[in-house]
Formats: sequence, C-alpha cells, structure tokens
Amino acid sequence: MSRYTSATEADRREMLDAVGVASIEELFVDIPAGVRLGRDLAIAPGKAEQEVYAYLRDLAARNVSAEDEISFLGAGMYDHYVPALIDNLITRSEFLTPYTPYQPEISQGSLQVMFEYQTAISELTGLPVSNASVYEGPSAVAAAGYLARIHNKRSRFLVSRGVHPHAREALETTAHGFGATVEELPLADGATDPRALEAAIGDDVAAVVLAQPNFLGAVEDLEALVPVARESGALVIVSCDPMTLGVLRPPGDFGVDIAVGEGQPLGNRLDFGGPSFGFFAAQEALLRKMPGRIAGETTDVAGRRGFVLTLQTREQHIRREKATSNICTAQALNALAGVVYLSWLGRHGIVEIGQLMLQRTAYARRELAALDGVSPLHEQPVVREFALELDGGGRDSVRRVIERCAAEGVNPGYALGHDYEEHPNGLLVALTEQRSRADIDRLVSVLGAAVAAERQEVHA
Amino acid sequence: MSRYTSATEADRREMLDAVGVASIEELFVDIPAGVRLGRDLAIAPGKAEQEVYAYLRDLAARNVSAEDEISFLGAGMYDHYVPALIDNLITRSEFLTPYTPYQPEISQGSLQVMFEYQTAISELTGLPVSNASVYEGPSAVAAAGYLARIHNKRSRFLVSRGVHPHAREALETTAHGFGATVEELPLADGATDPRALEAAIGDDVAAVVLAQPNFLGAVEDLEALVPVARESGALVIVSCDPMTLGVLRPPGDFGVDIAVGEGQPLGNRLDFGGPSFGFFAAQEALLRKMPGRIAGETTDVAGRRGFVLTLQTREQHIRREKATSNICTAQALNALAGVVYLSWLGRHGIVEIGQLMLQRTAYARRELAALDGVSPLHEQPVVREFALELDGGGRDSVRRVIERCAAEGVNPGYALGHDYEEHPNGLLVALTEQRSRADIDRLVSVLGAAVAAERQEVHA
Amino acid sequence: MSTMNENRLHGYPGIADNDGQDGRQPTLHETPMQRDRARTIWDKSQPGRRAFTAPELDVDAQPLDDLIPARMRRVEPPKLPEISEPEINRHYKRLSTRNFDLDEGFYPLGSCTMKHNPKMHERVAALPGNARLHPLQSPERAQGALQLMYELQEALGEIAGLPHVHLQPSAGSHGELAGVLLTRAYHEDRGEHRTKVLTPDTAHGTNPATVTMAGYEVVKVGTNADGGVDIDDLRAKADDQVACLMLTNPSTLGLFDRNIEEIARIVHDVGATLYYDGANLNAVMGISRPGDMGFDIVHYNLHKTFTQPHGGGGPGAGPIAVSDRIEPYLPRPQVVRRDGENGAGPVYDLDFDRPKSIGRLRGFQGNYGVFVRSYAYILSLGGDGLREASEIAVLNANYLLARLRGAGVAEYLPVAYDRLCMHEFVLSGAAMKRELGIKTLDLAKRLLDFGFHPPTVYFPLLVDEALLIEPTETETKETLDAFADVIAEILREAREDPEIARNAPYTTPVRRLDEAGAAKRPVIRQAL
Amino acid sequence: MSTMNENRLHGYPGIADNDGQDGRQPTLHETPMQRDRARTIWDKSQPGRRAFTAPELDVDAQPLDDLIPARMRRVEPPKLPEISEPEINRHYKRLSTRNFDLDEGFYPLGSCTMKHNPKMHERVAALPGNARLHPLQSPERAQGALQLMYELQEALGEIAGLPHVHLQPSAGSHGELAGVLLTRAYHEDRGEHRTKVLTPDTAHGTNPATVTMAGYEVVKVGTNADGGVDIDDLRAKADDQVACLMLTNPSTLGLFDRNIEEIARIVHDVGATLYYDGANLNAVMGISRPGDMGFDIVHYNLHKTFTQPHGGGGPGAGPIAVSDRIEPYLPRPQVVRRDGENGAGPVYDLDFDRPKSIGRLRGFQGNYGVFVRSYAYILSLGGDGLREASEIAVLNANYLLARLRGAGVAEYLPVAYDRLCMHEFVLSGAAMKRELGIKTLDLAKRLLDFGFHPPTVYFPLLVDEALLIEPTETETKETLDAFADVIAEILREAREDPEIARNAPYTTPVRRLDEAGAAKRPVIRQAL
Ligand SMILES: Cc1ncc(COP(=O)(O)O)c(C=O)c1O
Ligand SMILES: Cc1ncc(COP(=O)(O)O)c(C=O)c1O
Repeated sequence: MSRYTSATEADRREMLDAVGVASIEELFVDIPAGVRLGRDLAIAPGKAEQEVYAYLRDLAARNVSAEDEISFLGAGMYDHYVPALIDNLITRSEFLTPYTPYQPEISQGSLQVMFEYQTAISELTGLPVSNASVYEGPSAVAAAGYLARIHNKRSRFLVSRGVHPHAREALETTAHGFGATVEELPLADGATDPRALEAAIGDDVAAVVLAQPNFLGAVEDLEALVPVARESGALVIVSCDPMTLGVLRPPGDFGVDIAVGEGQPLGNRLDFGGPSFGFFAAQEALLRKMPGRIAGETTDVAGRRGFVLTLQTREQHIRREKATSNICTAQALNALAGVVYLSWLGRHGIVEIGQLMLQRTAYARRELAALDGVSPLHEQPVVREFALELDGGGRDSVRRVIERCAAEGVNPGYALGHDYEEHPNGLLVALTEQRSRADIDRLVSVLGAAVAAERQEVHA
Repeated sequence: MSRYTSATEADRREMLDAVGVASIEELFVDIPAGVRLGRDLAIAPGKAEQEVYAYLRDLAARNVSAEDEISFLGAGMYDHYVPALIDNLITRSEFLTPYTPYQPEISQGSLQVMFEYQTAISELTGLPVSNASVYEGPSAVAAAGYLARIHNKRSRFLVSRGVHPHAREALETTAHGFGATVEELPLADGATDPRALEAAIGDDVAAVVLAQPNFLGAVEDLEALVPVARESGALVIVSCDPMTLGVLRPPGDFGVDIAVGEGQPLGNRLDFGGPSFGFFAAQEALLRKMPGRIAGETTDVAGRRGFVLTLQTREQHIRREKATSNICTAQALNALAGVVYLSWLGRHGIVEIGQLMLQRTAYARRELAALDGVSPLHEQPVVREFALELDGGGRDSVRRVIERCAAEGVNPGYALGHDYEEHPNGLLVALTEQRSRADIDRLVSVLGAAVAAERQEVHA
Repeated sequence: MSTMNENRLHGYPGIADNDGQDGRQPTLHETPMQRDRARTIWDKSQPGRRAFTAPELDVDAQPLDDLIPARMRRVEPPKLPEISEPEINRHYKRLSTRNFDLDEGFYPLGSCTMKHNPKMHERVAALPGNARLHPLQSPERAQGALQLMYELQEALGEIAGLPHVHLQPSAGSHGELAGVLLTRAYHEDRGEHRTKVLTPDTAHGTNPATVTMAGYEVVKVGTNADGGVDIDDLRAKADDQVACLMLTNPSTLGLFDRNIEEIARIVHDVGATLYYDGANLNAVMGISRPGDMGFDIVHYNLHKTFTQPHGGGGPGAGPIAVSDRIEPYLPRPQVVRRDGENGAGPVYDLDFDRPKSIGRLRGFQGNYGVFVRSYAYILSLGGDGLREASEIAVLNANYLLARLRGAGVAEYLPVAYDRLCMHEFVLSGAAMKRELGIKTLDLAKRLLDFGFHPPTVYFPLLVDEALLIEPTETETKETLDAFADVIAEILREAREDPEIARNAPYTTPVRRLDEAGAAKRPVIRQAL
Repeated sequence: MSTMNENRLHGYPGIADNDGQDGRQPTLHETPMQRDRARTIWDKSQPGRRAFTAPELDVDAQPLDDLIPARMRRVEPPKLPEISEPEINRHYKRLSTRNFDLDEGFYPLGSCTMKHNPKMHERVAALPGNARLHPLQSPERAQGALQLMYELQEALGEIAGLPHVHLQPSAGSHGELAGVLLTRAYHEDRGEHRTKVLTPDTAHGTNPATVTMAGYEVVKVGTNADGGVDIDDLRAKADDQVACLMLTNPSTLGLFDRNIEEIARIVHDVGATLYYDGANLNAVMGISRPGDMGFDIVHYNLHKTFTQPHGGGGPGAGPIAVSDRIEPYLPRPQVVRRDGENGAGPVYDLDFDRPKSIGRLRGFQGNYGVFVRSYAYILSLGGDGLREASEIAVLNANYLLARLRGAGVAEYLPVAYDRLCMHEFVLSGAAMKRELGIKTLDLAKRLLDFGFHPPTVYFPLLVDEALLIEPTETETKETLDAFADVIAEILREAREDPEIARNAPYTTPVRRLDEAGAAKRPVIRQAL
C-alpha cells in the first residue's frame, strides 16, 4: 500500500468489482498507448518518515540561517521574532488544511480572519479598503500596476528607482504582457527626485510607483511627490514596509491610491523567501477592480452576524476573461499570521517596536559611518534600514568584506551592487527588534576589521 | 501590566471598588507582618518573549543531543523516531491544556484516549487490565511494589539485579517508607539466576521483580522464573521494554501479575529523562487495588456510548488515607502520545520494528565483539540492547573511551560501572530503528580506534 | 423559515430560528456554536491591554524630531487591537473551530485534490535552517536550500516529462501567467505577434483570466459529446494568430482526452504552444506525462497534487516545466547545479544571467516553504508510490461513481459523461432540480449537516447544475460508502420534503448567509 | 427525561432524547457532536491497513531462531490498530474536539490554577537540544540542561524562601511522598521513630494518602470558625509521636491562616517538621514565603503555579524545597554548580555522593521538559511579574466573589467563610439544594451548557455542597462578569424550573453518564 492510502487488497477487489473492471490498469483505458509512460518514474522508491526527515534535516543544516549568525540582511524580508502564539494557531488543522472558503457556513473561522485582516491592513495603511492578500510584495506591485492599467487605460508606468528591484522587474515582466511600458525615476541622495517626476509625468501615465521607505532605507517625501502624480490623473502606488507604519505617516494620509507591500515582517518566517503574503489596500473608488479575495460582513437567515467572500464578480471563477485579475489561491494562512501578529503587537506595540528599531538604527548608522572606510550612502531619514558606502574596489571587494564578516558569524547586509550598478560599493544594513545593541556593536567591530583587511589586501 | 494578564488601571479601580477595598495591598490583610517578604524577589525583571527564547535556545545549544551525534545510549530511554503526527496532536490545546477529566461530559476526548490506551497496553503486555498511566518506569516498579504490599501484606521484595538500577532504588526508597525490605537476586551470565530465586523465595515475599529484557539487554527466561515466584504466593512484577514486545512473548503469557515499564520509547521524546509515562498492567484480581486513573466505558442518559473515570474509590480524592496510592496528576498527554504511536506502528509494525532492531542488534553485537579488546559481557539472547566488556582499566578507562568516541561524533553507550561495580569495564549499547547499519559501522570503527588508543595509553 | 414544522426536521434543531412564537427568544434551538455569535478581536479589545513586551531600549534615545521630521511621522497610532495574549489565543483558537477542515472529514472538492497533508512536512519546513533562512543569503551559505530546489526541479521534470523546471510562480494561476508570458516571449523572439489563445469551454476560470492579463484575446473551443475537445472546432479556430492552447488533461470533467495526440498535432501545426494546466496531475503521475502528450509548458499546483496544505486559501506554489524551445525565456533566477571544482561535490547556484528571460514574476526564489513540503512528499512516496497514489485516486473516484450510479441516486444525479472517469467525475443536478425541486446548491448545503464538505458545484460551467467530485487516494472505502449513502439519504428526504434541503444547513455555526446583500452594500472592514 | 416539555428548554435542544414519541428516532434534536457516536480506533481498523513504513533492513537477516529461542518469542502479533495515517490523525483530531480546554474558555477549577499556558514554552521545550537530549548524556555534554535546572532551583528556592531545591518528583503528590520520606529520614537520623502525621480536615486527598504510603498514621486536625487551623485541636494533638504537620497556606478554602506563626511554633516545639503543600502558591508569590512562615519542606506544582499545561491529567512536576536541617536527606542525584577551574565559568554536575539521601524516587533527573517550560515562565514574568501575577490572581478572586455576593446568588450560594479570600474561594451550595432543589453537581453540569468549565465541586469536604472557585490572574474582568451573570441566570432558571439543571447538560458531546454502572461492571478495555 502506498503511503497515506487505505486500499487493501480486499478493498481493491471489492471496488473493482463494483466498477465492473478486472484491474486498476483497465481504469486507464482512455489513455492512448502512445502517451503512456510505460516505465517506472526515475524517482527513488519511497522512504520511511524518519529517513525523509533525516535527509531533509541534513540539507537544512547546510544552510546558514538567522539562527546561526547575527544577520543584518533585509532588503525586503526581515528577521523579526515570530511569537510562538502564531505557530500554535497556523498549525491547527482548522486553519492549515481547508480550501478557500467557498462554503461560508463551514468557513466562518477563515472568513472572519480575512475580515479582521482587512480591517488591520486598512488601519495600518490609512486606506479604506483592503483585500484578503495577494502572493507577496513584488507581485503586489505588479498587480497594482494592472489595476491602474484597467482603471485608467493608460500605458506608461513611472517607477522610482527606490522601489525594490524585484518589484520593478515583476511589474515590467507583467506589463510587457498587458502592453504597458515602465520607466524609472532616478534617485537623488537616496530619495526619489521630485524634479525627475515632474519632468516625466504626463496624462499618459497610468501610475507612479514609489516605495516607503525605499530600497535604500530612505523615507520618501510623499508630501512632495504624491500631488505631482495625482494631478496628472495617474494613480499613485506606494509599496511600504508595514513595520515602519507605527512611526511613519501612513500612505493613506497622503492621498495615495494604492498601498501594497510585503507582509512577511508581520509574523511570517523568512522561509528563504516564501511563502509570505502581499497586502493590497486602496481607495474606495478602486474597490470593484481590486484583485483577490475580499471578505464581507453579512447576516444569516436567522440574523446572525457572518462573513462571506464578496464582490466575486471581480474574480476569475465568475468573470473569467473579464476578471480584474487571474488570482485564485492566494496566501490566506500567511495573512492569518499577519493579523495575529498585528493583534499581538497591538495599537501601542507597533509604535514601540518601530521606535525601538528607529533608535537602534540611528545608533548603528552613526557607529558604522564612523568606521574608517565606511560612509553613509545617503543622508535621508531612515527607520530600520540604511545604505552604506564602503571605501572599496567595487562589487568583488564588497563580496569579500561580507565573506570576512560571515566567517566571524556576522552577516553585515546586502551588497547593493547586485542591483544598483551605480553603487558597486553599497551595503544595505537592516535591523529588526532582534538585533540588540550588543549585536550592533559586534557588527561595528567585525565590519571595521573586514573593511580594514580588505583595504590592506587591495593596497598590498 | 504583568505578562498574560488583562487588568488595566481602569479595571483595577472598578474591581477594587466592587470588593470594597482601596488597594490591592489591602487584599492581603490576613498575612501577618512577620511573614511578609517586604522586598522584591531576587529574580531578574521579566523579559520579552524573544529574549527568553534566545536565552533558553542558547542553553539548549550547549547540550549534545541525539540530533548532534550518533547515539547508542539507551539504558531505559531510547532515541526512537517520534512521528510528526504526534506533535500535531499533543500540541492541540484540546489535548494539551485540560485538567484531569473530572467532568466527563466535556472530556470525552481525553477519556476515550485513556480507554484506547488501556486497551493497547493490555494487548501489548498480554494482561487483562491497565490503568491510564503512572509517572514513569522506575516509579512504576515502586508503585507495583506498593500494590503487592497492600495486596498480600508481605514485606520482602526480591529484585533481580537485572532490573533498572533506578527502579531498584526507587522501590527501595519507597519501601523504606511503607516498611518493607528489598533484597537483590544476582545475575548469572547476565540473566537472573533461577537457583538464587529458589534459594531466596519464601512465604514472606511480597513480590519478585524482574525486567524483560533486563538492564544488560538480556532476555530473561520468564518460563523458568515466574512459576518459582508464584508458587510462594508472591506476586511477580515484570518491568518491560515495550518496543521489544512485538518480538518477545508478552509477560501476560507467563502468568506474571503485574507488568510495568517505561513508556518513553512509545512516541515520547527523550526530554533529558522526562516527562514520559509509566505503564501499569495487571491481572484482573488486582484491578481494585491499582494505582492511578482508569477510564471505563458506559452510556449517557440517552444511551450514547461514553467514557468516565472509574473505580475511583481506589483513589486519594475519594478514599484519602485509605487510597491504594497517592497519585493524582499522572502523565495523560504522554500516554496519548503512546497510544498514537502504537496505532501508527500498528499490529504488524510493532513486529517489524522489533525484528529490524533485532537483526541490526545482532549485527552490531557481532561486529563489535569482533573488535580487539572488546568482548560480549554475556551470551544471553538480546533484542535491542547488549552489554560489552572493554579490555580496559576500569571505570575511568571506559569513561575515556566514551569521550574519545564522543569527540568523533559517536556516543557509544552507557558505562555500566556507574551502577554495577562488578562490571567496571562494561559498556551498554542500545539501538533503535534510527541507527542504521552505516551508523553501526561507524560505531565499530570509532570504538575500535578508541579502545586501541586507550590500550596504548594505558600501556604507555 | 417560520412555516416549517418541527416534525420535518429529521434531527436538525436549528430550524426553529426566529419564529419567535409563544414568547421564546428568536435564538431557540440554536446549536452551541450558533449561540456563540461572531465577535471580532476589536469587539474584545479594551484600551490599555496588550500582549507585546518590547525588548529593552539599549541605546541612548535620540529625540524623534532629530531622526524623522514630524511631518513624515504618524500622529495617531493605528487602531490595532488592544488585548492580552491569552485572549488573542482564545479568540483565534475559537475562530478555528468555526471552520470545517480536511482533518475533520471528507472533502471531495473537485479540482482541488484535497488529499491528506502529512504532518511531517510541517516539521521539516519549520526547521530553523529552512524557516529562518534569509532569501538573500549568499548561495554558498544556502547550499541545502538550493540543492533541495534543484532536486525538486528534477523530480517534477521527470513527473511531467519535460526537461526544464522553474519554481518561482506562487500558485497555479501565477504559473499560468508565467506560461502565457513565455509563449509570448517565444513567439516574439521569432518575430511573431500572435493575438489569440484558445481555451476549452470546460477550462477553469483562471485560464481565460490569465490570457486577458497577458494581453491576448480568449477564443473558446467547444467540447464534443464524449467530453473531449471538439476537434473540428479546434481545427477551425487554430490559425496563425493563435499563440497557445491551454488545456488540462484529464479535463475538468475528470476525463482523459483520447485525442490528445491529435490535438497536439493541430496546435503545433499552426506554430502555437500547448499549455498544460496541472491542476489535474493527480490522475496520471507515473502513468502518462504531459511532456509525452506533446505539451510545451506545464504548471503544477504543489498545493494540490503535492500536498501543500491549502491554508484556507493559500499559500501554494505553481512551478512550471517547459520544453527545450521554451527554456531560454524562463523567469530568473534559475536554480542550477554546477560541477564542483577539483573533484569536490556539485555546487548549487542562482543563475541570473539569462538574457532572454521574461524576468521575474515575484520576489526572491518562490515559495520555498512549499517546496520543502512537496519534496518531502515526493521522497516519501517515491516513484512507485506516486504512481500508486494516482492509481488509487482513480480507483476511488470510479468506485464512488459506481456507488452513485445506484438506484435512488442516478435518476436524479446522472453522471455528465457516461465513461470511466479519472480522479474525479461530474454529476448533473438538472434532473434533481426538475424532479425534486432542489438545486445542486441545496444538496451541497444539506451535505454540510451530515459532516461532509460538498463537492465543487456549478463548475465546470458546461454541465447544468454540476457537481464535480474528487475523492483523492487518501480516503477509505468506508468514507466513500458513507458519502454515497448520505447522498442517497438526502435525495430520499427531498422526495418526501424538499424544504429540508432548500433551507439547509441547520447545524453549521451560521446558516445560509445573505451573499447578495453583502455584495450590494459591502462591509469589508470593521468601523473603529 | 421524557416528562420534560419543550417549552422549558431555554435554548437547549438535546432534551428530546429518547422520548421516541410520534415515531421519531430517539436521537432527535441531537447536536452535531452528539450525533457523532463514539467509535474507537479499533472500530475503524481494517486488516491490512497501516501507517508505518519500516526503514530498510540493511543487514543480512539471520533466522529468528538463531537470535531468540522460539519459546521466548511472541506468536500472535498484539492486536494493535490497523489503520492509515490520515485516519489516525482524523480519529484523534476529532476526539480532541470532544474536550473542553483552557484555550476554549474559562476554567475556574479551584486548587488547579488553570492559568494561561504560553505557547512559547512549547517552542523552547521542543528544541532538539532539549527534546532529544538523552538523560544519561554525560554532564559535560549536558551543561545547558544542568544549568537550566540549577537556575530553576535557585529561582524556586527564592520564591519559597528555602535554600535547597530538588527537582526530581513527578507531580505534587510525588513531592509530598518525597517530603514525608524526608521527614522520616530526618527523625530516624536523630534516632526517633515517630508514628503520626497531622493533616487538617481541609487537606487535599493526596496528603493523607501520602502519609499512609509513607508508613505513618494520619491524624486529622480541625478547622476553626474562621477557616483556619483549630489551634487548640492542633495543640492537643501535637505530641512527640507527631512527625509532621502537612498544611497548605492559603488553605484549600482560599484563606490565609493568620495564625501561621503560632502553628509553626507549636509544630516545631514538639520536634515535628512543617510541610507546605504548594498547590496554592499562586496566591503569595513575592508576597509571603513558606520558608519565612516556618515551613521546613515545600513542594511546588509546576503544572499549576508555573504553567506547565495539564495535558488532560499530566505531565506535571513536583519539585521540593527544604531547610538546611532537611537538606542532607534530599533524593539524589542533586544538580550542583561548581566553580570552574582556572578562572573558567562555572560547571554544572549531578552529585550522587549524598550518603544520607533517601535515594531516588524515579528514574533520571525528573521531568526536565516541565522544568524548561516553568523556567521560561519565571524568566518571562521576572520577580516583579510573579508578584503581580499573585496580586491579580487575588484581585480576580475577590472581584468574582464580590460579584457572587450579589442578590439572587448569595442567598443560594453563600461564601463558606465570610472574609476576603486569596486566589480562590469556597461557596456552599447547601442553601441552593434546600431552597431550589438543585445540587452543586447540577449547577456544575448546567454551567457546561453555557460554555464554562465548572469549579471544583464537593471539595473541600468540610463545606457542604462546596464549590471551590479559582479564576487565576490571566482571565479578564469581562470573563468574570460573564461567569457571575451565568451563575445568577442558572439560579433564576432553577427558581422557575429546577428540572432544567437537574437534567443538564444538554449540549455537550454526551450528556450525564452512568458512572455507577461503569464502576459496578467495569469495562476498561475494548474486547478485540
Ligand atoms: C483546473 C484548475 N486550473 C487552475 C487553477 C488555479 O490554481 P491556483 O488556485 O493555484 O491559482 C485551479 C484551482 O482551483 C484549477 O482547479
Ligand atoms: C491542594 C493540593 N494538594 C496536592 C495536589 C496534588 O498534586 P498533583 O496532582 O500534582 O499530584 C493537588 C492537586 O490537585 C492539590 O490541589
């Protein structure tokens, strides 16, 4: 018997008899001989649970995770502490195993979670409507772009170079399909240059896309940027880091049309990049064009409060080729982790954790910039991530510095040169509440030594 | 606000008003000044979840667990694979958090689990009745001794030297309280000597206590031993390793009165020794003197099948000083893991896993005994554990051999000299299904080298 | 509801709701769950309560104004809940019990492959080396993860019979989007600008939706009397403007298209690509491979065939496999294996240097946590086990179909296409609606009272009052028998009194909900 | 049951059970759970099914007869279940939903301290360095575990105000046994052979049961009008044959004994030891310490005060703390700290060399997994947090008591001793029984229908129809209010119709069970 099945020999005989065939083979009679495999799959035979566990554990042990080193890697995903409460809830089969809640009467748990999640995301972003999740951050930007495209039918996107490179690329990949072009808005001292926006804007612009804080950690001056875009009739899409929204004015306050972002920092583990969730909030006017599931409140026949999937006429299973998006399975379980995390942080905790990161980040930035051979890449305000310029010989040199630090058990951050050729010596350093002052001090000492060693080597 | 509480300032004021006192302090008015602490506890202030987690994780990382080395440690607890299914079930709050099921109408889950557990233990041991668990293996032997004492009022115990040293000691500790003495039955070539039993037996013997297999891994000849004991009117208590009962004839088949044992191998993790569970099965005649909870089947007012705690007149909360035991909280969750594990192994799996261990053990024993300076300590049949004699200079020498192996990532087993002064050079090697032939081969090579090195050192 | 009479309840107490007669409360006869009205976490919040304790501020605090200008700072904290940890836990734990789930019972939701989700997969996914691995960790220090992804690619490629696998897409429809964009890139690279994509009328909604998103026009292809693609219609529509035909085989009718070789020929003859929607792969693992059928591009739903738990609507993953001619356009980065230097073992890496790539579809490397689970599954079953899983899936479906062909059922719920089925099958409720006056929806709702998740309903669109039933291989014969018995029982009951089904369910945490009202005046967040 | 009338149901449908009138089935009006009859895992087994896959046999198989003589081998495999993994999982998952649990709702079970069980504790306990650590690992390679145990000892000692802590006992009653055996060893070492142990009539059953097991005679001490130990009675009984007085303070009445200093003096004056049953420690952490009260020996219930989840009846742990004069007799091995050599950090070890030790009580070093959780709790709360936990526990109890002193309740359920209480309090249902004709048991069963776990009932024995109510500090004021409201509601309902409570519960998975029948003809295993 194959793993997880129950059909004994006796069962099989009975069942085949009931079907009226002599063998399982006969059930596959419709498959033409020409397309039959006719051999065993070249995949090893099944293994015992303990053997599979041991094999995969050994593979996992070959990774250096944030459990194994002091990591300042961020650049879109962050090593926040995930409270154990979340494990307890997301491993409950009642949340873990159901399908999308097509039968609301037996899915009130998942549906109410979506409703609560939408409320929390609305509060956080300051925008009136939210869906129940999209795949993740960068594709959320692409999805927002598609919404702009079907909303105002325009075909140019202006995207700040401060938007996550993966998001810019995902938008471009998708836009090529739906017939739109993507242009970049350059940065000036780390932040989107308002003059460049003014120069590029026009009434053919579908949307202007910004990030808050941007990829280099800089807090963008949305007050200056948003009106320029909106005046032209373009939608403004802001991709934001949700963990900064306890201290930063929310995008809704500036009148942006769509706020999206990577939800991973909210109670989701790193998981080498996924699964996490993308959040997607917008102005009321865009509600009926939003992608993804949306839960709504209603009542049952007895007047009891209940929740359902609503506004489904936007969706593929109802509208097919006229749907506002093709998304079907999204990230419900990850969004659950997100809303549990936001409840756990609570109204004041989101501010406290933001301020804690802000203060430690200021400390780290100051101490690191004071190192010989290290300077700030920009002077913009930052919340929990900032870019440094190493006084080195380009990408290879930065790579060697990182390797030196890693050998000391510290991952100093992300080499910007991978995505920003104009910053071959850039290093992006991110903090979470898990990086203490002692960790920062250790980074300062290890990075200082690594930069010094690299200079010596280069000059030798 | 303290962690996990909800009383805000406003709550406190309202609640104190309702009570009619002005402060929380006043609630403690009954505590005389002389016994008030009057200072803060000398315990550090509370820490954030992530900080506590990090601290305890760092402590855990200072232990060398069976995850970190190839371990042949056994001697009462064994590194079997715990299927993930069990984690899923024992972390469900519905099983994890309730108290002992005093209210059967809302505890049918736990009660039915106990009933199923009792059935499984009865099947495994071949005895008609089982309780729902006692603390663990060695104290189960002590509890069985107490049962014998109140059953036949006799006051001598004859305990095989093959019984786990911890069990012998626990019985002795307890027997001193209830006024009984413990005498040891010596081993001959690793197994209990029937002639010694014949010599020592008498009509003042409350119980004869044996282990199957015994601490040295030897399968005892219960067929020879049990009748001698029973003839004298003594009860026969056998402590057995449940994982061997797929291949060994069960104690019930030999007419033993009580079978107890350490339940840890059945789906419980090692946990540095606990919590696990002790199982306790007996002949029908002893039912009303058994210690611990027992679940029984019954019906509700509508005739529905249901389960309750039964035969409670044995217990402390009803009978107080006349109770057959003082046990109250036992090991329900661990017993749940046990019955899930036995269901997972299933009727044939318990045999297959036993035979797998048997074959690998035979291989390991043969290969190890073939090493220079290593010989079998006895020639008795064994199932999954066996004793070796190292050709060394006593306890320190064995310790050094073990350390040498550990440095190579192999824990070769338990030094018998700690408990058996007559075997200063003894090494007890245990297997589970997690130790593959490759692991055994590695043990052979590492132990061979360690013994050789030790000899060289001693002779140098 | 108030017209209903207690004697017709057949065991369901919920029915007396809201009748309000003889002064009783309108909540009379509620089940315990129903009595427990929905309250959100905000309804349970109180100012000043909290769960979170912040770590200590261990650096000298600077004035906020020195760090971020006031005009950029938030003034009012967001109105997130204020509630203690025990109460958060209770809230969501109790909410969870208002869900039906796969571990509770039978979930024959057609097209969704609700097979058992082994718990070991959660264990390995949670290992810190996986769960706390940063996606930008340098490849040298993420060798285990990259090796796992590489080996998963190899296994998936073998299962689909296509040589190149890419893991990035986040779900089936994301894989479809990747696939159609690949098709576009392929044609454009050859200087062709095709405009249309063919989809059968049985296709899942994501297929046409994807086509539109990818900038193509949808052209529907009909279905023949046998449940297969209407070959004549296909031939008529397959012209040089067609970029692709999207197909699933077995189809959403649960039928294997006997003409698949012919279909592939027609599509390829006009230079179009053949796309395989892998949602139904559970029928054919180790038996027949899309690549061997002639498909150029395949997506997998790891959350169906390969047991990633559905999570109440995700996460999933939708890797794709392609033939050689499509390979240059795959999204990037690609996980590759390189031979080690100087006889060292192989090295795994991320290859970004793919000049013809359509580019990224999302951040990082895809839903790695899903890959871990699905690879654990493949290792556990092995090649033989995967084949057997498909065999038993098909056996279970045919057996359940046979049971439902029995008297008392088949008159009302005939099978839509009278053939052996693959892993799922479609019944039509049209006769039931006509004869008994209950719709497929009513039957589905009544099933809830019996503790079964209903099948997929009203899909595929082609079949009137459709029920799409997929039992999967992990269910027992007893479960299938019990389900068949309950279907018969509901139909019997409906013959006596159709009102019972029309007003079902009775015992669920809430009863039928006002979906129209919800859509008309959407309340999609709590007012705070 | 059949005499009851639908109009008196007040929302509970279960009542029509088994009346069988007008041809309906006896199971009419069952809740969904009730309809789902108990079936054991054997009831779901089928020959040939299985979950387990054995690892490969990778050595040459020897004939079994060569390894173990046939007469020692099992002939018939034990009749364990035969069932697939998905079905095992479903079976136990569904069983779990037939339990009420602490994460579901209020659990004011007096004397049991059902406080929130933080989930983080499960996370740290499950770390492989803890969970897969073999108990016989050499101390040098188990330093983390030994350090944790040592630090826990220190913290527990500080909380109890006694210098020596030993962790081995497995639960409270095991700690009691250790304590009385220590008392015996202490006296015997001084050449004294005392015969009696005093326990108050309010004592928990484990106290007298332990005394008997440890070979002493139980002598009961009375309770004064105030709920404290009857000092005169104590004086009269305290003679030189008394080995020990076992006491809990606050007592099982939830009252702090104001005469504790006097009691200690009397006991010590006759040379006896004073034993503290720590089940009620949750009232006084950081406020008053048993050691300071004069106790010689204390046990802790880590599964009460220190949040080890109860597991449906264990595991727990019952460490003990003792004064200097008792220390030499502590069980062995003892976890000790030694200064490191040459300025190295401290080293933790197991000390077996304790010649006066009473010896082991069990295997290995105790329930280490419990220690991890409880130490996590102590670190999380800290000294200040522990004190505050006790303060709020006492505040919550007094507030709930105040609510229950209201009109409509106090007439029927007066508090047994009219004082401020500590962390719990006792009501008497005697007036309720007399006036309304419902017993404490009926009230408890009716509470089940309202989603509350009942208090401890019929304990302490001293109080007629006792209800022992312990809300704990982790409950909200709203929960306490809701509980008080429901008590009032049940009493109101009972004034109208006592049958409702007498036949409660109605909505639980099963209703009242035949406990007498179960004991008379015990069926304690399934016949296979
Ligand atoms: C046939 C078919 N195609 C595509 C999809 C879309 O897959 P996903 O939900 O993973 O986007 C589904 C899912 O229901 C499906 O059944
Ligand atoms: C007052 C008191 N003493 C002792 C005990 C026994 O503790 P345990 O159940 O841990 O053995 C209890 C437990 O209910 C108790 O309440």
